[in-house]
Amino acid sequence: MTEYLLILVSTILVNNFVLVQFLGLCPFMGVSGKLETSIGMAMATTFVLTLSSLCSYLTYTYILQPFGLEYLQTISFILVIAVVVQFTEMVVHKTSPLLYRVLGIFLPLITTNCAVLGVALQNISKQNGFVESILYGFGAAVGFSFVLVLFSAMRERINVADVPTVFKGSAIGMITAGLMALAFMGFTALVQI
Amino acid sequence: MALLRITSPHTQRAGRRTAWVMQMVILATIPGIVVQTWLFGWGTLINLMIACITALLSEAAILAIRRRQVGFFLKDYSALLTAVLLGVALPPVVPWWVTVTAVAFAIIFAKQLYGGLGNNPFNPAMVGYAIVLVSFPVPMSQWLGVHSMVSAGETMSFMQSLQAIFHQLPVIDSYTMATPLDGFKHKDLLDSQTAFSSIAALQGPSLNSWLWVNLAYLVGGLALIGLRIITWHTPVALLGALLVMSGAFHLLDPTNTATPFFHLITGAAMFGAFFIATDPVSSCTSNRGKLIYGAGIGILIYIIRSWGGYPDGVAFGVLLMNFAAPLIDYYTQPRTYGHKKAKTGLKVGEDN
Amino acid sequence: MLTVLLAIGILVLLSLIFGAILGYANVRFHVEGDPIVDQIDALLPQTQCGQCGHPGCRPYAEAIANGEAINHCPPGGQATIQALADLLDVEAIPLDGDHGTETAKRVAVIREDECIGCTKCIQACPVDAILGAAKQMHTVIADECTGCDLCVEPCPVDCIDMVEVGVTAKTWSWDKPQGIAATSLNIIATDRQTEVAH
Amino acid sequence: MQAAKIFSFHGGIHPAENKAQSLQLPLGRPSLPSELILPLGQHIGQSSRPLVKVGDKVLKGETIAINNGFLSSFLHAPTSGTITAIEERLIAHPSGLSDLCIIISPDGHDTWTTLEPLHHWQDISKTDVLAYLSEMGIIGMGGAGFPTQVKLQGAYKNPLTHFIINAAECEPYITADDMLIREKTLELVLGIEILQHLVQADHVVIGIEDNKPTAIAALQAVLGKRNSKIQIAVVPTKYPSGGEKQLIQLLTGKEVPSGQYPADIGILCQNVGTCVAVHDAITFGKPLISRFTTLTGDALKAPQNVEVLLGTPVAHLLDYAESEPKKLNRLIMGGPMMGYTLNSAAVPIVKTSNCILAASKKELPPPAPEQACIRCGMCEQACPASLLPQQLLWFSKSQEFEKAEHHNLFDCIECGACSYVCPSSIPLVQYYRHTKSSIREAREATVKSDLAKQRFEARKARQDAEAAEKEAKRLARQKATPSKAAEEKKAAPANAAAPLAAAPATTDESKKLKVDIAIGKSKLKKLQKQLLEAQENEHVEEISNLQLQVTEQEKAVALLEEQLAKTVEAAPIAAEANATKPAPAPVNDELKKAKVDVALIGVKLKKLQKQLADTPDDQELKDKITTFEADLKTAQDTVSKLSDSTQTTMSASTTEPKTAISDELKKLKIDAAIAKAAVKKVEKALKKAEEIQAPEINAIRQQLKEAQQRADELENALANPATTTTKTETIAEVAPNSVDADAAKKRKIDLAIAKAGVKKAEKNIQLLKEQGKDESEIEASEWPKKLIEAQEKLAALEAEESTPVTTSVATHVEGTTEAIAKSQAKAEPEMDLANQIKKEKIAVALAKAQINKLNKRLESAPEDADSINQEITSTEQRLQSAEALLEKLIHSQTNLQENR
Repeated sequence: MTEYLLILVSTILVNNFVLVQFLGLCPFMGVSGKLETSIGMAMATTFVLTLSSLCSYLTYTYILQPFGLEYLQTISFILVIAVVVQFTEMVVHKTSPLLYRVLGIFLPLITTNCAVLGVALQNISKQNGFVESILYGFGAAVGFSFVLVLFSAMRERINVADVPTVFKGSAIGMITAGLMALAFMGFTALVQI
Repeated sequence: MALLRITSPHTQRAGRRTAWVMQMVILATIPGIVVQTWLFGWGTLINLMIACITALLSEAAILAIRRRQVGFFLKDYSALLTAVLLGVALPPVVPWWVTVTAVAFAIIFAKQLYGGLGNNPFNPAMVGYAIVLVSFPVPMSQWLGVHSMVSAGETMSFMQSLQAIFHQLPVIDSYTMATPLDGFKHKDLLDSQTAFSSIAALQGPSLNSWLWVNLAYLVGGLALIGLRIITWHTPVALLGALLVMSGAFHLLDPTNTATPFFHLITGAAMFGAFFIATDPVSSCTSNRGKLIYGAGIGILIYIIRSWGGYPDGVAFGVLLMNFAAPLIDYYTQPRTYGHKKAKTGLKVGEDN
Repeated sequence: MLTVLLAIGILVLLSLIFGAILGYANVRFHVEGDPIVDQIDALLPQTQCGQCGHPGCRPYAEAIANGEAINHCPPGGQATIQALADLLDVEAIPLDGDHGTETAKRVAVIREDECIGCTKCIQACPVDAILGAAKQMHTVIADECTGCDLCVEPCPVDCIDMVEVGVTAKTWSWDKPQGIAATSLNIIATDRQTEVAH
Repeated sequence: MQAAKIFSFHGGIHPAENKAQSLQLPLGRPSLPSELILPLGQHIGQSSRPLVKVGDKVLKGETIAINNGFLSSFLHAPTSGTITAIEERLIAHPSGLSDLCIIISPDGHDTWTTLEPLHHWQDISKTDVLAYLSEMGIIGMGGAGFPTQVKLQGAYKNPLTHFIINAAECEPYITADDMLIREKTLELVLGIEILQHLVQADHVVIGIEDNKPTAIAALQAVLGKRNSKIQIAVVPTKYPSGGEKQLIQLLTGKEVPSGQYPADIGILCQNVGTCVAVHDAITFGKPLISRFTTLTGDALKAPQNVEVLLGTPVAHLLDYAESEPKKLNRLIMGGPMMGYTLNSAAVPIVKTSNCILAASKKELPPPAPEQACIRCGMCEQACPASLLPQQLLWFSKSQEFEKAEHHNLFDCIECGACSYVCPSSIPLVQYYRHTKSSIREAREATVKSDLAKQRFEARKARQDAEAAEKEAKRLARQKATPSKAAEEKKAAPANAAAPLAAAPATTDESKKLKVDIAIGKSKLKKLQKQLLEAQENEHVEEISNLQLQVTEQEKAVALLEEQLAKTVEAAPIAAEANATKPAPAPVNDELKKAKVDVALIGVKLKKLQKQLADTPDDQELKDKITTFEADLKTAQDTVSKLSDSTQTTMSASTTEPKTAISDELKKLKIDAAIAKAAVKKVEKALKKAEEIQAPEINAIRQQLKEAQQRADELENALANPATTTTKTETIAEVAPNSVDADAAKKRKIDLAIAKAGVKKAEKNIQLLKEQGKDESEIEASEWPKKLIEAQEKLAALEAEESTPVTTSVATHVEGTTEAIAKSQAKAEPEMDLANQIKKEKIAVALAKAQINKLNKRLESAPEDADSINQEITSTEQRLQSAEALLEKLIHSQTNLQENR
């Protein structure tokens, strides 16, 4: 039990995918302009990341490993992720137009989120089990969502600030992300796994 | 008859301008500065001088580059305030370039790049502090000890301080010792009781010196509350959360944790609660928001002190909560007159 | 050789399975509609002036959805461009001068004693804001007029003026204050003018 | 009398009171100024409508403007004198803009008009009392100027728990209410009692700040003497406790829900000034013509309160209070917290002006430059509405309207407390005002663009439908042509074989004629099209040639139509003749034809109605529909009659068709629309006349009033669908007359405009001459042409004027004739005449056009001036003769109609 909790704390805070491992920076910078959209993105990512880490675990364990085709993991994970994302998008579009409106264009964007592939690959390299894989994916997603939402609320403030012209937009966003990463260094050595 | 045409109101409360607010906060740090100088020597004052000069120069330089009116913005005293807060937060004999780096980084990156006063999302002083803490951990951990405890048996003289800061005092090690928090952090496998009896930094004189420093900042902070420059919400929430956290864990595991009192009187607890966390620009807006914000810092301080990699967590706690402040603001709006409930979040179009 | 074949086989199999899933989902969960055109249309000012080169606002909305530049709408001006940029998540660009310039809000006014009642302006008006019958004097319903200029050209006697809507005590509003230390900011015009907010 | 419980509200500030200055001197009464300026919009809502004209003599208290709709108010003359102007003057408004004002020049006698107090207010109905208050021009004197009767009416929605009298007067400097309570304590209490009688609240509470001890004592004395149940609630001095919402919270602990009124939670608030005004109106019959105003500020040597007549210019009051122009730096109407600066001292005192603050620079120094917001939160502590002012500022600065609204920007009462405490001197209130108006503008723009979109789409749909219909018709015609031709061939010999006007022959003939007419018409159309094209391309010779052709073609068509009418007319006669014999066949034919007519008209009617649904404002369509409906009725009647006759072999009679009530109603609607249009037109004429200062302006105004009345009447009639048949009929009978009257009026206006036009043209020519331009230059300018045109028009109008009724009837009939011609409906006896009239009209129009054209030519080719001028004269002669003929024709037509 403690182990699972530690996985969560580790992925959310200490080894945060965005601010510590610097994965998934493109959607982090791209969709953090508005709070509403970032919340939508956060929800979509959480769902897809959890599901895809589960699916990639299954693919790896039950298809690749038995045939000794571990070296195909990257390409097959990409396949898995793409399918999960597409399928989720279609289902959500049909079943809940409201949710689809909230998630909107973010669902397909997740395909390009390297954190998703990163989680799948790290699950393999860390030799996580079934539950650990899901928790690891979920924790990573929560960590991503957490900083994304906070960052977007902050960016709304920065966007109306009197930032020098050359630093407007993404430049100041990167600086802010850097300062946030600095703040996250406070969690260093909090949990060792 | 040339009549002035402006919008209402046509009158303003006299005196309480932004510059005045900044001046008052600077003045309120004086008790703390005096105590620090008295206990740890002239280093603090020299640091302050270096910090102030660096701050003014870097602020002026950026303003000049941005072609703003340098005089107008320098007169708001905000750069000086950042310098003062950093000057007292850095160890007294830290080399001069550490101070300069910290202050310049704080002013340029944490403040002016965001557009100057009022626009910075992070507390500049804490950004400066964190950056040197992460970059130069060794000089940052060299706090002077009280003279009765260090091997030199005396405080540094003014000249010695100067030498230590600008050159390199060969015997500096004989004046320094770990802070109580540092000492407690590195007790390793000792239980609390043994640690308090065996580690030098956790002895009476060392603890007392930090008690004095914290009391001095408490006095300054209370003065600020009295002047209505800050409200009680943030400091009370911060100290309360620290108290509750440390109290709860001390009750659960008294052998390995320190008492709540220890947490409140060591490190930058009071300084952080009254001078850093209350920075209005980077903190929360509403009273409810301030309570959450303060409590968040308190909890983070305890977590980082107890389990993290750094002995004191004020800087990181403040930065992390700065990070969360805009979101907290969205969810802690006060209930407006004529509305049944307070509005939260951003749901546009919803009304009550 | 076998490994290669196996690898290819597994990949093909995976692809087939996933393709089947997606194909099924595409049929099973098919949804109609292209709401983006509606969203774009809602942002356009609906003057139906045709200055963008399209006969009306909706055609231009469709054109934007198909990739036309968003800066062809002078009546909407920079505000509309900004809104479109936000919606489509593209860079806000300045108004294209070829399609006209942004002007203050105007309405058409017919000089009624010169009107010969030819009904040409009535036919030109995209929003039916002109009243009148053949050989009868025409008049513009000012509340309905979008100020699109389309009636000016067809008038054979040039009796239509575009009149700027003036400010009265009822419609007047306070200006936006000049901002921080307005007097000291005059010299740094470049710093503020060139920036395009996001 | 017991002490009331006091609650408190969030925020608030304690600015320096500065109330003592203006209480040093007793109440002053300034002398009459040289002129009184009375803006028509002194209250919230529609501006009042002036009742007086320039030059009128008015007595003190006489109504000079009446309400203009529900949310509006009356205005009275504050003194006796002469109306010298009704014009735009600077008004007391933050924008410094002008608005329409009535200017009175006092005669110095101050003679009252006859006052009619409402003595038995306890006995008469409350509605009547409210109406009386409205006529007395009473509005809320606290600030917004909400018409009092409207507010009281609103209070009837819910049973009232509290009736609060606002005497808090929290703004610094202002002491007008304080002085009013001291001076008119009894009147105030009586006024409150009257209002309490009207609203019947559970509790009546006077809310007053504790910095007015003298006023409190005076009130207590009077209330004690009268053993009144009215409570006095003394609230601590804090700005803005005098704000309606804040005072309600102070006295009741309740909050007015956002977006609602106090009446919704059973509370009514009235200012003390309003209570006194109510008392004066009901007890003495005095309308609201004066008010208490504080004159204060360091720039005045004698700051004091004055009872001042409405309309007194501020400059007059400044003189009265001995202002020092050198010291005067800022002139504020209202208090220092919410008042607005004045551009000029020429603006008048209005019903809501409670203070004139003439401040020196030292007293109210200019604000420090704005600094960055440091989110210190002082504004939040001060905000009485518990808003987050600094957040609102950020959203306002970045134009994030949705977020600003989400943060309840519209609950801001603009009290200025946040700006007052802001350490960075940010003009927060101005940011909020700007953002609020931007949001409102954006909302309006959305509504407008939605409307435009709707209209555009409706138009497109209509055009598509029309195109589709045309296409369908074209196809149908293509199919029908061969069979029709065969039919024609068949008919031709029959025509030749039947020289007598036998019934079947008549039908055949009429058919043939119809075909001819159709062909002629299509030719005409083609020619007209060519003509139009030629006009566009400016082929001068072609135009005249084509015009000639068009006229000829028109004549031909008209001739054919005439014939047709005669033939059709002959048909019933024939039927009659045949009726004695058992001859069902011709009647059957007749019946068939009538039935076809019915069907045809019905289809057309449906189509038109559909069009009308698309464009409900199209007057032409409506006209057509009515005529069609009438035709349909006639045709149906004929059908029924004919079928009757076949059954009973009785002779068909030509009784006049009975018009259905629905038709009457429709007609009524049309009349109303016409009347409205007339009103609009007259208004426009009025404007124009005002522009050129024509002498007819007053006449036009009179007409406008009448036209408006007419329109109102008609609308009323329309609004009552439950009117009995007889009523509708009578109204319907009246309606055409009114249309005539309207038309006559219209003519008069046209005449006036034309006269003005002549005058203007003459003036301009004169001007050109004065400028030393020689004859040719003048000739080349547009003015001579315009002069001639205007003279022509004038002459024509004057000619028409002599027979205004006939012409109007003609216009009325014109639509009908046109429609009949188009629908090929059954001929009426006046068909002939109508056709002729139409023809003549066309001739007149053509002649006019030609004159225009010639004039243009004259302009472009001044060397041929002589010949062209000759042509012009001859054309003019032609025009005149045509007009004369037209007149005659119309006359005879009217006679005919009257005879029928």
